[in-house]
Amino acid sequence: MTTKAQAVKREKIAGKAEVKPAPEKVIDTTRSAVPFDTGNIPGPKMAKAVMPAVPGKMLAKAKRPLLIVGSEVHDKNVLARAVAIGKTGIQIAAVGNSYTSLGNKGLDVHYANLHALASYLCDPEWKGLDGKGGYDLVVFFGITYYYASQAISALKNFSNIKVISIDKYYHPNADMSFGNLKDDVFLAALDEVIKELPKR
Amino acid sequence: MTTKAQAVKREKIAGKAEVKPAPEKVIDTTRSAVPFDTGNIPGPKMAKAVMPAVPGKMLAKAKRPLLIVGSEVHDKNVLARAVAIGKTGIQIAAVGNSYTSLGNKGLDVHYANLHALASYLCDPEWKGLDGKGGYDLVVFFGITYYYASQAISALKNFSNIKVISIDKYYHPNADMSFGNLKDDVFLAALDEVIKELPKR
Amino acid sequence: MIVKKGSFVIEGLENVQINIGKIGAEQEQAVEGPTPRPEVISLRNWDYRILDRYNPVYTPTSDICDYCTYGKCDLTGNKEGACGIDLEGQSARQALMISVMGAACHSAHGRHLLHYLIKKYGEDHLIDVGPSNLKAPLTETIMGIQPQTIGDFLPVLDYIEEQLTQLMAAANTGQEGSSRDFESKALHAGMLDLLGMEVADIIQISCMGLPKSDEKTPMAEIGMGILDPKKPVVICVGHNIAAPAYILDNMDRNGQFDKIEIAGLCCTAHDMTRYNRNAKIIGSMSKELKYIRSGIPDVLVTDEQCVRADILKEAKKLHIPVIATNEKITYGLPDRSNDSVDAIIDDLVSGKQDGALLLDLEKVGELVPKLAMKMGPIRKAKGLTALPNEEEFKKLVAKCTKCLQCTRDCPQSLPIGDAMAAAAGGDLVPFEILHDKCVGCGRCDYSCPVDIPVLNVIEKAAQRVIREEKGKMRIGRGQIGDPEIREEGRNLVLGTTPGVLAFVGCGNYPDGTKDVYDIVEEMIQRSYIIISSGCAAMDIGMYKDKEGKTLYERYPGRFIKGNLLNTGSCVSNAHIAATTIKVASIFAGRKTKGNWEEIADYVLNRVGAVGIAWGAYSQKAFAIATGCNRLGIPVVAGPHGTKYRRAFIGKPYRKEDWNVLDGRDGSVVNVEPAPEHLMITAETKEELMPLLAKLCFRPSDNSLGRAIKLTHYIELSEKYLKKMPEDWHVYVRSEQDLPVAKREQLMKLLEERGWKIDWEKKKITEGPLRKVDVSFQPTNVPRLCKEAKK
Amino acid sequence: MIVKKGSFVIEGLENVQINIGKIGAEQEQAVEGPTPRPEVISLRNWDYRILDRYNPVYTPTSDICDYCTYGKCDLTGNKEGACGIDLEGQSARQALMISVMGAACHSAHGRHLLHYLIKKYGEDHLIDVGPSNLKAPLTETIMGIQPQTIGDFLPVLDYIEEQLTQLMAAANTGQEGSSRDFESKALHAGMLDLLGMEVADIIQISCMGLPKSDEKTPMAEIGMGILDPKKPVVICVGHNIAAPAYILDNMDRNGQFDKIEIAGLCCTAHDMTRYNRNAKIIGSMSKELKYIRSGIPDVLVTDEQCVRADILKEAKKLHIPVIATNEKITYGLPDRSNDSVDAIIDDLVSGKQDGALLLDLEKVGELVPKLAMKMGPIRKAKGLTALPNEEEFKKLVAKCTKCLQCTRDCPQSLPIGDAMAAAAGGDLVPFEILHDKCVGCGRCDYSCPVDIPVLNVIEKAAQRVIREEKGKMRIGRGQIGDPEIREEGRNLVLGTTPGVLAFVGCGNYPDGTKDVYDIVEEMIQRSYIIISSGCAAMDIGMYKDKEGKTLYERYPGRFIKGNLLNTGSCVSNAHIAATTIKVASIFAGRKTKGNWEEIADYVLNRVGAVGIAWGAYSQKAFAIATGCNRLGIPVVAGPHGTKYRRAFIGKPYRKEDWNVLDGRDGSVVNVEPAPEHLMITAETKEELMPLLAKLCFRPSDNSLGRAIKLTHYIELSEKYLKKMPEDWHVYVRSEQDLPVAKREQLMKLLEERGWKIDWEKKKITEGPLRKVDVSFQPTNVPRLCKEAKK
Ligand code: SF4
Ligand code: SF4
Ligand code: SF4
Ligand code: SF4
Ligand code: SF4
Ligand code: SF4
Ligand code: SF4
Ligand code: SF4
Repeated sequence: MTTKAQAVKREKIAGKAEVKPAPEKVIDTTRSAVPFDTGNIPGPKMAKAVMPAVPGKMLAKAKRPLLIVGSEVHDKNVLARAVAIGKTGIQIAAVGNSYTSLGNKGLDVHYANLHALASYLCDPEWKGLDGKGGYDLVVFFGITYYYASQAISALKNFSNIKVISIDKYYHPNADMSFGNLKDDVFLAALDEVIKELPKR
Repeated sequence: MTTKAQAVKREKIAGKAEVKPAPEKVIDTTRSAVPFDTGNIPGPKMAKAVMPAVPGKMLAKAKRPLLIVGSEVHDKNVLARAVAIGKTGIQIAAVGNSYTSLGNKGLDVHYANLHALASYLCDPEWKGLDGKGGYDLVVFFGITYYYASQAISALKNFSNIKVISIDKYYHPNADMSFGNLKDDVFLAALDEVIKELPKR
Repeated sequence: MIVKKGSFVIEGLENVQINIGKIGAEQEQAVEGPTPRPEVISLRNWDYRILDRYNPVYTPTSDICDYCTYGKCDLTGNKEGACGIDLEGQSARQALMISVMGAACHSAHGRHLLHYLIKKYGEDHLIDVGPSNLKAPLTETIMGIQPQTIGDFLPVLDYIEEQLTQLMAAANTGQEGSSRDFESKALHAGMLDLLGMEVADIIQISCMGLPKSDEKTPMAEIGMGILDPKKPVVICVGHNIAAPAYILDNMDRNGQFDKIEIAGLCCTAHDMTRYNRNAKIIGSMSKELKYIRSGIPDVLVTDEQCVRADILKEAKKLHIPVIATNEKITYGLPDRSNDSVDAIIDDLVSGKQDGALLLDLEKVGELVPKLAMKMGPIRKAKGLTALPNEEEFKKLVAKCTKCLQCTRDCPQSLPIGDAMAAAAGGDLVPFEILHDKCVGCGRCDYSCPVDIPVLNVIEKAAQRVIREEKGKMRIGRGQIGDPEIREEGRNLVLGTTPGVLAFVGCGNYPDGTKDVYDIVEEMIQRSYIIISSGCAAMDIGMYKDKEGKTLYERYPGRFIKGNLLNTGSCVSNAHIAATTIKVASIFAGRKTKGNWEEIADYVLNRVGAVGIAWGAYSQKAFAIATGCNRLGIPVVAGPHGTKYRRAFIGKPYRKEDWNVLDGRDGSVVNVEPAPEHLMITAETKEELMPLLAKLCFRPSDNSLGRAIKLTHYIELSEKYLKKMPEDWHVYVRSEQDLPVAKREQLMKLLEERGWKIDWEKKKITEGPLRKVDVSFQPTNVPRLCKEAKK
Repeated sequence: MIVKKGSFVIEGLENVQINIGKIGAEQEQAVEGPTPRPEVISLRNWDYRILDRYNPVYTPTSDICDYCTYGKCDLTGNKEGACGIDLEGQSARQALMISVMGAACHSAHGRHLLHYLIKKYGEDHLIDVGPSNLKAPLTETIMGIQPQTIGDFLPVLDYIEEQLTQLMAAANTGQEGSSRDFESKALHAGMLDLLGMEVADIIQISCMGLPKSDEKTPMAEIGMGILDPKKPVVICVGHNIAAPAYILDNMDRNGQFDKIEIAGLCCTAHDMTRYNRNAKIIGSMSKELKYIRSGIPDVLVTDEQCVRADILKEAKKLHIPVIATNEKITYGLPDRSNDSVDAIIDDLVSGKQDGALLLDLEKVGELVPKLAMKMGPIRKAKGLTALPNEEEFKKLVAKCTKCLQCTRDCPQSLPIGDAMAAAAGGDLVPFEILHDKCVGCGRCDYSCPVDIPVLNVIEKAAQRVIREEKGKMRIGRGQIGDPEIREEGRNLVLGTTPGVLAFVGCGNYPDGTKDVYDIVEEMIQRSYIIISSGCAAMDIGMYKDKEGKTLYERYPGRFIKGNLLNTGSCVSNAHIAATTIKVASIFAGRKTKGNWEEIADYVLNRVGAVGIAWGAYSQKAFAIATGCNRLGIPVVAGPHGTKYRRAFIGKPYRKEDWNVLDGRDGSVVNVEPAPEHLMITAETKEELMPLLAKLCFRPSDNSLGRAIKLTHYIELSEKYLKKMPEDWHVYVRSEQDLPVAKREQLMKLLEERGWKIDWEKKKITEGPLRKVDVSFQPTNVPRLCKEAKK
């Protein structure tokens, strides 16, 4: 999985396979903070590259955060982290085909179409996926790069919601993002995000 | 002159006025390396922000460098630096109305229209302002910001010539540039560039 | 004296011109609706109805505007630029521009064809599209006229061009300021696009003997592996049949079909096979660079649209002469239209010139086969190809540093480095998979810091699968004839055919061409009617089942459930949209002439048709989609579709958005969100399929229809997303709407949701949004209500 | 029986229509050149001749393309995108798009006017433009016809719209691949733009009583200080006279000119004053936001073009109702065209609605004065304005942190922070200077982190100068009549009038509006003919000399050296270009009809005319410039012009580029680079002036002309750049070409350059590029040479 991993998009998680532990080395998620797709330069405002603790703390502090996860989540290692975040009680929007991996795991997970979701998120009247109220923070990973980038572009320009990418690609349209990460660093970064979250 | 200084564009240098000496403080010309005009984001390739010694050394090393100076050079302090560089024997293209200040100073200075000059510089057959051969390095300052930016855009995309901005604005289309500088830092930076040049 | 159409002047009365025309006939053509020849503003009320429910969603690719010299203006966060436009306005303006460009493309194509066909066949050449009274549904609905001859389309094109100029003008700096009105204008452009396509296809069908609503057109061969590369090979690239027709005629006359291989790339391929059964199809636009690099073509003929900009440059490297035949694409080539064929051939064969612009199509017809016969042997002898040989290949793949640069430049972010590594280890499968997903754009070639010609390496590695790339496509049939509509219309409107799915557009798929095959196979087995056109129609024919049969061979081509229809090239798209008009007219007796709003309202509320442009890349595809939207047809694009920057997405949670009127009395009725969106994207095919099923619901569906649609919606969601849809219940009005097999189970679920069930009577007593009402007449247009009419 | 033009049908012969038209007349209109109604490709050879010498220079604003969903593609360093286009191609494609947009704007404007005028005056309304036989020079040259009635322009607009659609199509992804051919197409669009403008202005002149080639039109008042703000104020914004004409007529009928102030902003202002002398002019587009914010307007009427996108939003804040009268700009306003005037007024006065879309122009005429009479007192009573009062002002300027953010967002990078500081210290002068340089775009308002409404502060600070802003402009005259050409043509062609300088375009000046005044004053004193139109024509009239006189008051308006002409609004630009055709036709007897290449060749080589678009911002200005370029007229823009991204710049050092043919025998002659560029920019006015003088040289100049042109070139360079030009000598062919006063001195300089001088005879014996040859016939078109004709 050195790339966007189309090959594994539809792989289902093999429940029994072992989840890779986070490597022990010190990581820096602010390097290579250039749009993963070379031409994806939106304008003067581009995401601040952050270390994992930042989104972790913001998630922990947010009143009503939403984790959005997409069709690149099926890799067992990545999925395990998504589940771990979900287990802390954070609501998940499973976009694309990610529900096939995220469903039936006891999470607060809702299928959503990302494009429609972006539209709803821009509507201050929207009451959320469960009708219980809007979101103040959106965090995402595991979504087809350009697709995520376009959806976030709507939020960036037409909403007041903070958007943080914890994906392995630098996402210029988010408010904060990791740089482009190697797989092992990516997993380690997710683990560091998880560390900041309150246990449930 | 805290801004682009339209106000002084046409001021002629008052020969007798004293030229400000460079301040003694340590300067960093790589800060605020964002396009001065907010919307001036050209694409993924943007100038590397450099300290003054870099262009200085490159100028000193270049086989046939060209200094391009424009209509914002008339401030006596800025002009003094342009003259100092010119005195080291580097050829100057006086674009816009800058010849009014740069002429008659014993420099190797030629009037040129910047737009035409950009076009000629993209032509590998061009023999230079004096017919003695093409240039391998172009360094500039004192040109209306957006005008310079557009001209350099031609060089960036359609020529192989290295382009360095030593202006007080960050120029994304150059290969290297200073960040956006305050006036005193700007003058000090020019002085540091000059330090690297061989005396004549 | 037989008076014929035409003009003449009476001697001595030089100022008097007598035109014999259809003045009488025109009187029969009473306009039936309020908006014949709608101006920019005429259908704005309808547009507002759409836009109020299906809100434009903007996903800018750039936060900066550089339209004028005040700029570049930073509009981040919806700030205003120097002209006062904000990012929303600018995004809507871009939507307008893209629609106008697309519409201009098809209309300019139609204009070119019409000039040429009138010159050849005369203005009075009759329209003949097959067994239909409603010959030109879009023309009737928009223009309010019923064209009889190809000359009748002249004012239609004049109208389109006038309107497009008005719209283009509105996009200038300092013009329209409202994003809503930019969208209304974009919808206008989309409608004009449908009209332009209809003109283009009807005239070529009528004059050039293309199939006329023929459900049983023969199969054409398709694929990169179908040609005999030992023969001289002529490849035509583009969309406009005019030039290839001359070549085909010439080859026919000279009996050269066994001597020369002739095939098309992109839509020209469609029309070549429609015109002459001996033509073959290489594939969609994605194959252009790949096929040229293979070195197989000996002559390239270009016309217009979807022709790569670097064709001349690429062809030149392999000494393949390029004959440009249309003034829209001239490549800087010398205009040889007035030179002798032999002189041109000499210059091309000798390599003195790389190609020629030849606007005299008769000469094109004469020259191309001749040139191919000369070039073929020369090029084959030299073995010209861009692909590396085995040894070079090994060296190249070994060079790769896995730097990811190519992946970052690749539109599909393909894992090229991994495939290089695998190939270095002798495993070519990753490259074979990559070949299917690769759109052949060539950007990777520019990326590689160690100068690996990446695309060539991919193609070399995929030779095994390429040789097997031999499919079949049912040749484009043209329109759906009135009789077929008459037969199927009721099923469609009542919902007993679950829906019409139109697979259209280009090959910029998110995950390879096979997706389209997989989706079509799934949906056709579920009895959806599948219509197709353009590159999508080609890609559907590229794959085979275990028995070696393509979908076209497995499923018949009638407009009836479980059939697979190919209308033809991109301009044949018009017929798909027009089919919904036919349903409204033939099945429901709606008046068409000049009656766009009523027709579109009918389609939106009653015709369960959905367009799928899974790989849409072009401005044209966007214009078509926008035109379909104005006609009330929802469209889904693949994830790349977000880069069109505007979608029309409904908000099911806003109840008030889903009020319609009951045409019987004008009363306001709250209905389910159906169709939920007008233009939206999905990330993967698994997400797409249940979405399609959902978008087929319409407020007018009866119980049987609802039950069928629900079945598929639920099953597809469970199959591909592993879940029951969260909103299936909104489409239920009574227990009759529940699929019989699952009725009990579903009623339990409804009870859990708080619905009241009378378990004895097996009846839902409380819960649904509204009751079943078989004669409900949903409409969004107040004036169409009986009450209002008084 | 008097047979009139028209159509009728004979009873019982319903299929026969008899048209009485100009069939006879048409026979007189023999096409004289090879390219009537040129298609996209027809003038490509001419374009190539231009492009080979004046190479397109691209200065991209973005290295990325996002035209289609394959993108965004990074094209940095001229890489190819996924469709095969490289950055050069993409830049050229943008040039095409900009030209097409501009041309569409003017043509759509013309179409709107023609519809309206034909409805009002009939197709047979005769063209009347003043004392000219050559009534429509561009129409003749391009279409090959001589229009007599306004209806004759119908096919002209059809032609333009058809061609624009073809060009727009060519800009799609997958179409044209050659940057050179994109430019040829852009030049075609530019030509169509000139044609569209001519149609628009001729029909309004002919039908609406605008001045007809009148050198002595009266003066109109201009400026932000001219209106009496105590009266109700109606302000019309845009370009299209149709709606304002109704308002003016209505006010005329009701004798309201002393009760209501009515004035225009942007080109509508030009045409309002041309239509009715009671109308006044506020100024160019730059004044829109400023004037609205002042709160003075009580009603705003918009039509089309150069209307800020935020007008409704801004007006709403100050309770100024907006009446939109054109379907191109509808602002999302409710369409009230079918409602009663009183009902609409009620809704607007009560504030129930912010504005209305009113496409029924008679209603506009009735409504607007009534509305103004109602709104005026209400609004004045409330003292509505956006400007801060004294106290607020002080607080605001004190808040500024000098953060520079506003400067970085300002198109002119104005030193706002400094002015704030000065104002805080009581010095308003920096703000007064700033007001002149500020284009009133409002971007600074969005920038300020401490929420200072920057533009309002500027305007408040500049109240003193604004009150004094009262200039005069000579009302637009329309065409230059044939008699004037007959008189002046020779001077122009021989060079004894140093040149025609056409000041056109918009107000995006690099350093304030006064530049234009300064430049015009300098050049008119040097006997150049100054023609003007559009916003530039307004800005020229805004400044006064010490005696309080504007340039229009100081200099007469005839087409003769040292005169200052205003043709009128933007569409009157056409007449400036057309003037060069008139020179070719009337003075030199060149055939015009369908003869573009020969005419353009004549202009390029012989007519010393230069366009100056010092503040050009719009797509229209670019299209006009590109059209002028195709006609052989060089254009210079201000530094913002580099953001158009393409220029046509000559390379004087490439000798071979400056070969022309001698029409007498077809021999190749190497000439001086004249004109040196076709489209270029300058950084400041000091750089501009000598450049203008230089660009007036033509290969055909005789000695007297050369001497005059050299005088100005040298003097201007010495005056403004403090140097002798480095290339003055290339324009010298003999000592006769040297200005008498400086002859000796210049000969010495030539000697220093290595020229041989016979000092006794005071003759140059060696040095010049070529000898004097009074009957030299420079041409770039081989077929125009006598030799070739054989
Ligand atoms: S069109 Fe408007 S937003 Fe775009 S560059 Fe021009 S002024 Fe700025
Ligand atoms: S040619 Fe294929 S692999 Fe290369 S960048 Fe394009 S899509 Fe990707
Ligand atoms: S760019 Fe070249 S070296 Fe880098 S991964 Fe791709 S093929 Fe390998
Ligand atoms: S479907 Fe798309 S790529 Fe194919 S021919 Fe049509 S527009 Fe071109
Ligand atoms: S038009 Fe070409 S360069 Fe532009 S985005 Fe599309 S593929 Fe890329
Ligand atoms: S309104 Fe004036 S000062 Fe403000 S940004 Fe625009 S031009 Fe600059
Ligand atoms: S942005 Fe505001 S605070 Fe900053 S310099 Fe401008 S006016 Fe002053
Ligand atoms: S000159 Fe420019 S700003 Fe003025 S009206 Fe014409 S196009 Fe608009």
